[in-house]
Amino acid sequence: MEGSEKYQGEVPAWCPGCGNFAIMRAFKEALTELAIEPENLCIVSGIGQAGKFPHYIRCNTFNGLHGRSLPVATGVKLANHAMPVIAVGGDGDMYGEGGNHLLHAIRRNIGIKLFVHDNQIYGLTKGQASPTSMEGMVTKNQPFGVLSGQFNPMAVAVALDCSFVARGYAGDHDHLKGLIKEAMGHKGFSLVDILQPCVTFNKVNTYEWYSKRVYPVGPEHDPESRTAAFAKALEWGDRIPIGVIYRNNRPSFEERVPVISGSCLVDQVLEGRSLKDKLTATLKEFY
Amino acid sequence: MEGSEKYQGEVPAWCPGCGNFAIMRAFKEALTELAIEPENLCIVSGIGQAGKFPHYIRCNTFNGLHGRSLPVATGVKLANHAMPVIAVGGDGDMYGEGGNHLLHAIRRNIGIKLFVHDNQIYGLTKGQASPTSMEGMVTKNQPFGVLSGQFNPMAVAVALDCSFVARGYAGDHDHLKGLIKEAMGHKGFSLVDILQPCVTFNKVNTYEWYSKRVYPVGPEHDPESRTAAFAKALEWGDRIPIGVIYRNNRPSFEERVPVISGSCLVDQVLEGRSLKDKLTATLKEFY
Amino acid sequence: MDYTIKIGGQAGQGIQTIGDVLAKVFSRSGYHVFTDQDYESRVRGGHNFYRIRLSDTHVYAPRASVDILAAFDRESIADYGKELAGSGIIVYDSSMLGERYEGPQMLDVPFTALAAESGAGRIAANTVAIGAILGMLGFPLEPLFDILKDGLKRKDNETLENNRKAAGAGYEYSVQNCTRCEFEALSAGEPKMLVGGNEAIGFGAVAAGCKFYAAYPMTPSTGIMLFVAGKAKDYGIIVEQAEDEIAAINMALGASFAGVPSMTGTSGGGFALMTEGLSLAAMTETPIVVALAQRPGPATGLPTRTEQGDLMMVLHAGHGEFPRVIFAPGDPGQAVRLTAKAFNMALKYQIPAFVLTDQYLADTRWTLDSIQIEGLTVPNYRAGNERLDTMEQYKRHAFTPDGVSLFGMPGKTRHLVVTDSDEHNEAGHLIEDSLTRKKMVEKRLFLKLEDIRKEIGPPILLGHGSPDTVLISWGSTYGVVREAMEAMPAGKKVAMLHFSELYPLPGNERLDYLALLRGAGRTVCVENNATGQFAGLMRTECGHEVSDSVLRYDGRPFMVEELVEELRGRI
Amino acid sequence: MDYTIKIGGQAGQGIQTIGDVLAKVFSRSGYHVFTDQDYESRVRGGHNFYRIRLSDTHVYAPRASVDILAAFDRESIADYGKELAGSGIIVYDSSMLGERYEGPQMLDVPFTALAAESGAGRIAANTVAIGAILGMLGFPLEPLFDILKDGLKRKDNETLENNRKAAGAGYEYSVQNCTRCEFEALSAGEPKMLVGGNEAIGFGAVAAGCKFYAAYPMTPSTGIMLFVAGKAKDYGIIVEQAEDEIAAINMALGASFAGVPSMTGTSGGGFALMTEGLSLAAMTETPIVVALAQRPGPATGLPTRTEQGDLMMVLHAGHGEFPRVIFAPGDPGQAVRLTAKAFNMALKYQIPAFVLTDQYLADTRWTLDSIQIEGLTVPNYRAGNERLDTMEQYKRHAFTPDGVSLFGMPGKTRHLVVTDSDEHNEAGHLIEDSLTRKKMVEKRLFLKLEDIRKEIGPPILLGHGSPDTVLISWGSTYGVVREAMEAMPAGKKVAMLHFSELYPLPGNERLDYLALLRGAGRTVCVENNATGQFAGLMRTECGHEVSDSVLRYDGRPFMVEELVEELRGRI
Ligand SMILES: Cc1ncc(C[n+]2csc(CCOP(=O)(O)OP(=O)(O)O)c2C)c(N)n1
Ligand SMILES: Cc1ncc(C[n+]2csc(CCOP(=O)(O)OP(=O)(O)O)c2C)c(N)n1
Ligand code: SF4
Ligand code: SF4
Ligand SMILES: [Mg+2]
Ligand SMILES: [Mg+2]
Repeated sequence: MEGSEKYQGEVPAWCPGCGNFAIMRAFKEALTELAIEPENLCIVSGIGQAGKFPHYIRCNTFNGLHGRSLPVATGVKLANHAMPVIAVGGDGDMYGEGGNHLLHAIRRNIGIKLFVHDNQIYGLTKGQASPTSMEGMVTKNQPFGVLSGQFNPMAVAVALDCSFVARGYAGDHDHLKGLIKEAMGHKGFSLVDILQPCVTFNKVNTYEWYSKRVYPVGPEHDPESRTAAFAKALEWGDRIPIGVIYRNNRPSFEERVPVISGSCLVDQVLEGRSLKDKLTATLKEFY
Repeated sequence: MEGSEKYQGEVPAWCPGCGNFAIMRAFKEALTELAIEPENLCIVSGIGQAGKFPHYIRCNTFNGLHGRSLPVATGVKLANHAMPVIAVGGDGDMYGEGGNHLLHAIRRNIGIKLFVHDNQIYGLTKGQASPTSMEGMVTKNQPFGVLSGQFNPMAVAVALDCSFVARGYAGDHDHLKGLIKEAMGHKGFSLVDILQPCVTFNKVNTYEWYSKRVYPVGPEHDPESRTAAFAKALEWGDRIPIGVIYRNNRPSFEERVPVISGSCLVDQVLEGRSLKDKLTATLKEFY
Repeated sequence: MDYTIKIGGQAGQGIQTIGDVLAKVFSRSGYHVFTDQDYESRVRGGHNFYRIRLSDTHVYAPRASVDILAAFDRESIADYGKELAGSGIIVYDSSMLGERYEGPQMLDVPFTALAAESGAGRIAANTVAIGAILGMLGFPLEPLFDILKDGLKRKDNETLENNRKAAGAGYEYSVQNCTRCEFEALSAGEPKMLVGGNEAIGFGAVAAGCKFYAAYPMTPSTGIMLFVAGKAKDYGIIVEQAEDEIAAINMALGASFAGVPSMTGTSGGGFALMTEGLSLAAMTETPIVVALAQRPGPATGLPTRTEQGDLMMVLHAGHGEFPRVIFAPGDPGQAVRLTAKAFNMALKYQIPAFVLTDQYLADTRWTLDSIQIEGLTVPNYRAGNERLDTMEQYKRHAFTPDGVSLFGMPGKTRHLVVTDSDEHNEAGHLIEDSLTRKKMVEKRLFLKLEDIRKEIGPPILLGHGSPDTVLISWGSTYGVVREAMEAMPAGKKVAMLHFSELYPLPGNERLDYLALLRGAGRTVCVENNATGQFAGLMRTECGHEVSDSVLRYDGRPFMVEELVEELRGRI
Repeated sequence: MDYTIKIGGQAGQGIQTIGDVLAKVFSRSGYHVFTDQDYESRVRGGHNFYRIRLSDTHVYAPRASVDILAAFDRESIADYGKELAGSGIIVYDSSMLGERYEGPQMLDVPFTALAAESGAGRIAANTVAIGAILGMLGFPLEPLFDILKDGLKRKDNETLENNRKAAGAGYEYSVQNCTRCEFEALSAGEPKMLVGGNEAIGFGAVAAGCKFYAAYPMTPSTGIMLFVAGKAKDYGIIVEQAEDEIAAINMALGASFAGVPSMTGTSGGGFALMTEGLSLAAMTETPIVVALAQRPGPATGLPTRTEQGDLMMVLHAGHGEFPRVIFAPGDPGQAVRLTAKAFNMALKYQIPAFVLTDQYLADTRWTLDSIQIEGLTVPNYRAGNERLDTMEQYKRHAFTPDGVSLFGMPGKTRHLVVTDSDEHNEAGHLIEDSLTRKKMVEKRLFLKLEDIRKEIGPPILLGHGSPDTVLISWGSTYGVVREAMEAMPAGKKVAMLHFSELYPLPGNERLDYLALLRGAGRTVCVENNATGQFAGLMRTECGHEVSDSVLRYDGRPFMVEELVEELRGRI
């Protein structure tokens, strides 16, 4: 797409055919259409194939630890809430190692846009099961097949009253681009779980497998109804809904922190006289 | 109750009037009625007022780290699945520090019975907000009031297809005792969130506050329906349901691990000849 | 004049409030005050004490010998009675304890009855007790009235008046009945500040410009967060209680990356969880200050007790090799200064900096004459957009002669700010080649360390000019070692070296302490741990082998008398 | 005879399979083989190599000089061409690389075309390449056919036959066309085992009776979990992939508490997350074995490269003070033995024990003549119910002369097994008093450490009997230092000390290495890190100051030639 060249980053180290390429393309186009300049955008990521994402998109980047992108992104957002902050990671990153942060980022409703590249496998570490791997999937590390229930990020997010909950699919470019734009436009915490074929390690959930099953939720679905959303979120199997599952209007965390109601924290540097006067007053309290 | 003296442990260090005493009494009575002998029971706990619980009940005890009782309990259960294993902790312990383990213990459906003493506050560290503290609650550490959404353990557990999800109330002895027994009898992972007044630090959610609101779910509620359970789980405010919110029959983790289908891991010690023969065979694979 | 007042009772009886009020009376009256606390890991019950030492000259540590024991439970009398000085008095309320004690040292004051009579109700029994103690000491009551007024600000005049009456009643009662009380209150100086260890760290942070504090509650560090939270509005600071310690340090790193000075605080167990994040700070060269208040481990250990057991952990925490700075203040004054300095070092060198204390120091309060604000404020090391925007290109991790790259703020310049937990090139993008790797190690580690070393202040040297014996202390043992040194027999040539800036160890340029140590026949390291961790650090870092260690590892701090005795046997 | 074959190409091209098959051909043929690998943190593409050294005598390390370079991409030729020995040959397929290279050292073999012709399809190009390499060496093809047969077990005879043809075609082609090939295959001994670093740890664990392995995948440790998972069914072991490393160590502790020998494995970053759990192991005296495969840090660092940068972290990880044992094997044989010994130490003393390796060792494969099973099995230290049931009372943490209390299994006796992360009494219940605290510290730390020390084996001493120069190595540098030492000029009196049981440092009873070090004019410590961590450990623990360090910290292992050169300059 014209205009998207400015997001051109490093050369991706993904496998040829990896679903991440499609996601990246949709992403760049969405950014282009939203007219977000690279230098005004910050992407925080974890470790995994998906975690390399911000290196391949020109933007401010904090590529942190496996599983820890949400707290870092929270810090960034609180320090400079005028800047769009995106978190990107894999299913292992966000639902495995980083599961606790997901719960609490949603509770805060901090205005981070989270995109999970959900390939239902640990890609970078070469094919172990992830929380979203389907029951029974056999890997070298799960010789008896996956015994745990499959993690359902949509249902959990709805249960947490997450303010924007959606599922995309790497194989449906236009739909995905639309979702990304919608998520970016939403105030508060947004979770977009993106089904992403891993052509190397996930031989179950392939392009073909997904393509046969995914369908866009239609207008009959009311994403503002929490119970309807929950029912929709439970769909998985022969038919897998993509689109906005749930949405609400909870005030965002950054709106609610009184300290930054006037201006961004990073712009509130106290120096010289004003700092000294305050300190002198504080010292009095010690008497 | 007669027979419950054998569970008499150390002298509790809780505040007089603390809801934990009521929970303990219900607990001992439930154990008595279930005829579980102290030496056949193992309780794993974290750190907090609730974490001290197993010291006050005679039983095998692993009082571990803040937030980490579920993984410890998982290890215990996998090593000796014939032994009833209980995990106990506070709302901070289980939903804050330990949130990730809760997600994944539920996914595994490991046969641990989890009792959360939910006082909606950090008791032992003297009154900071917990994940279940209600929005707006002011504490020394939350001078602007709690800004995050209240964690709803019932809804999240239903979203995770937890195999037994219930809420109890320290102030309703018979009901609570019944729930504990039911949870203990359930195969698979059981979560019982117990509303527990903290008379010292939580001045909002008091005995009076809870007593006015709680009501036992009636027979009209179908705990086997996941969507009905979700709707019930969302109730909080003027009316708070107690009782079994959700229940299913997922096979437990320990049933599904082939290695222990015959006998407990702890009884499968390989020694002498049989070990040596196996090792010799394995060595051949290196050629 | 050097009196110790010990207030003993159960948690929930309000002995901390009594102690705080009394200490404030004394500090406002211009005395030198030192307080410490001992409590169990529970909220009600158990057995606690609050100890106040007051004097007309400097005091730096607790003494075991008690002059006034205020007993709010029987255990206090049973456990602490033996600590009573020859002229000491035990004050208590026989109706409260359900027992009358006989003996010349016992003063039975009906706290509860007098409170009820005063009109303030039984709840004012503690106020009666405070009045009674002041009466025993022969102190004026006015400072107390002022404090009661401050404390009751929002309450009505009647309550205040009743409380005054209660205090007065206790005062009168003891003045009349304590015939053996022979304390004399020497005249004192100007009002002094009374500052606790945690408050001091909090103040140092605020003064240094801390804008973001994320932490998870953990005794004994929670007080730092509470202090900063109390100042959040006034100074414009975000204080966020994270879901766990891992989140806490990562949030602080995110905020720091975005451009604001950030901090976290915890105790050993919480810090153990942060160590991966510490390594992240190092790799991304993101400044961070970590306050670590030690308590006895391993694991949960003794949550409300004290130990200096985590020095080695802090020194080596985090995988991989990277520089760090560790400060361990010996008193609240040092805590203020070194916390601010920690911010300075962290921001200037883009490294993690530690303030290492312990429960003992965190829960002590000391009088200070003043705190100099000037030395505390920290320059703005961030590269503003004006500066960056004029540059043709910007690389977050550019190689420079001193290893420090310009710290750009994302979203505040036309350039991109890119960093990575993987090994990266100057631009912050991940690399695999060995050459870049090597240069980056040298940049982060060797180049910076050289300059950092130069900024480390020398140890504090006190005592004899050319000593035979040098006592070595670090962190919170400063006060007790100082008092013990001063109490050594006159003929002995004893000095002490206190290390509060302890990693990297200071050079010998400003104070040739190595020569001093070599010159002394005996060097004794006093540590509140079992393995002599600082002695080990000295051995590794400067090759000095201490001749002797005095170690305490039962979760309690050293007492002056105990240390004096211990040292007398060895010197 | 000492040849090095290097196979270079992109991830996904199958160079690892080629290397594995070739190595197996050689080891089965009775040669001594050493392989190592170099790869990027990606799944496809990038630039990797697999290196095989084979010889008729022992080989312990990689040599940079290459005899046969099999190039599957152009970078291989560009990057490794310069490493080619004088008589070396580069074998490649010009159609695959899209380029023909001229020169006497180039051998263009049409891998793909020959594969297509063979009937096995283009997919068999790698088989052709293997055949070609064997042809260049003048090796027989039969061992390869056996291996192909094993590998294709479940496939049909036709595929096997086609693959044989493919290999044969490559073989013939190079025999005919490689006129400059003058390798000579000396006759070798009996078939040997070929064992990798991770497999060796896995085997040692299984042999020691490991019943529970919980971990979270992390390069370069994942191979251990995969090995054990592969044996789970046969040996009755539960292998659980935890949700994170914190869960992993806590699960292992739970299983261990319940009575089964347990283990976890990870790399530096994952271990950082486990450190709180480590401290828990110590406080509850729950045995655990932790395998830590190091990679370059800080933070994510270089995930697929090597470094010995985490020794100090492992030594001091976890808050509070407690004993631990650290073993750092130098080769797979040591890895087997020391992993089993780690179980023995952990279970006997109820402490955490470490097996510390790194990516280099994890990804190397070595030939071994045999593995003695006898020394590996570990006695059952758990107190069975028969024994406990006859006791009147049982206390999990009872004080004993050697600090070790009976390890009862919960649910397996009429007694209760109680433990606590808080400081506790003998019965395992939490306490607050100082006396019990002190005794417990002494029990856990001092008493045990004394016996533990006695079990630590001496370093391996090789080389000259009364050396002028002693080379010091630890962990994975064993092999390269050994080869370098053997290559030192004849006149020099050089010895080497290899430490694989390194904490606590061995005593001097069995081998007076301190005297040896003191006697030598020069002691040189060779480490794969930037700060000389083991040299620091020696300074702290036994006061020996090494005179020189050779450090490499670019994420790559030492090469024999490089180290020889480096040492020549210093000796
Ligand atoms: C603390 C820690 N544990 C483990 C790892 C190793 N690791 C790197 S990526 C990864 C999982 C990758 O899976 P996922 O998050 O789903 O990302 P993907 O590669 O599939 O995109 C793991 C376990 C790590 N880097 N850090
Ligand atoms: C890793 C770690 N972080 C923090 C603490 C301090 N801590 C002890 S109990 C507790 C919270 C208590 O709240 P909750 O879990 O709700 O239990 P309660 O006391 O209310 O029963 C905290 C934060 C700790 N022990 N360990
Ligand atoms: S391994 Fe899978 S997820 Fe990773 S780059 Fe390759 S195809 Fe994509
Ligand atoms: S603080 Fe609250 S929860 Fe803790 S013991 Fe007291 S009343 Fe119970
Ligand atoms: Mg994935
Ligand atoms: Mg609580």
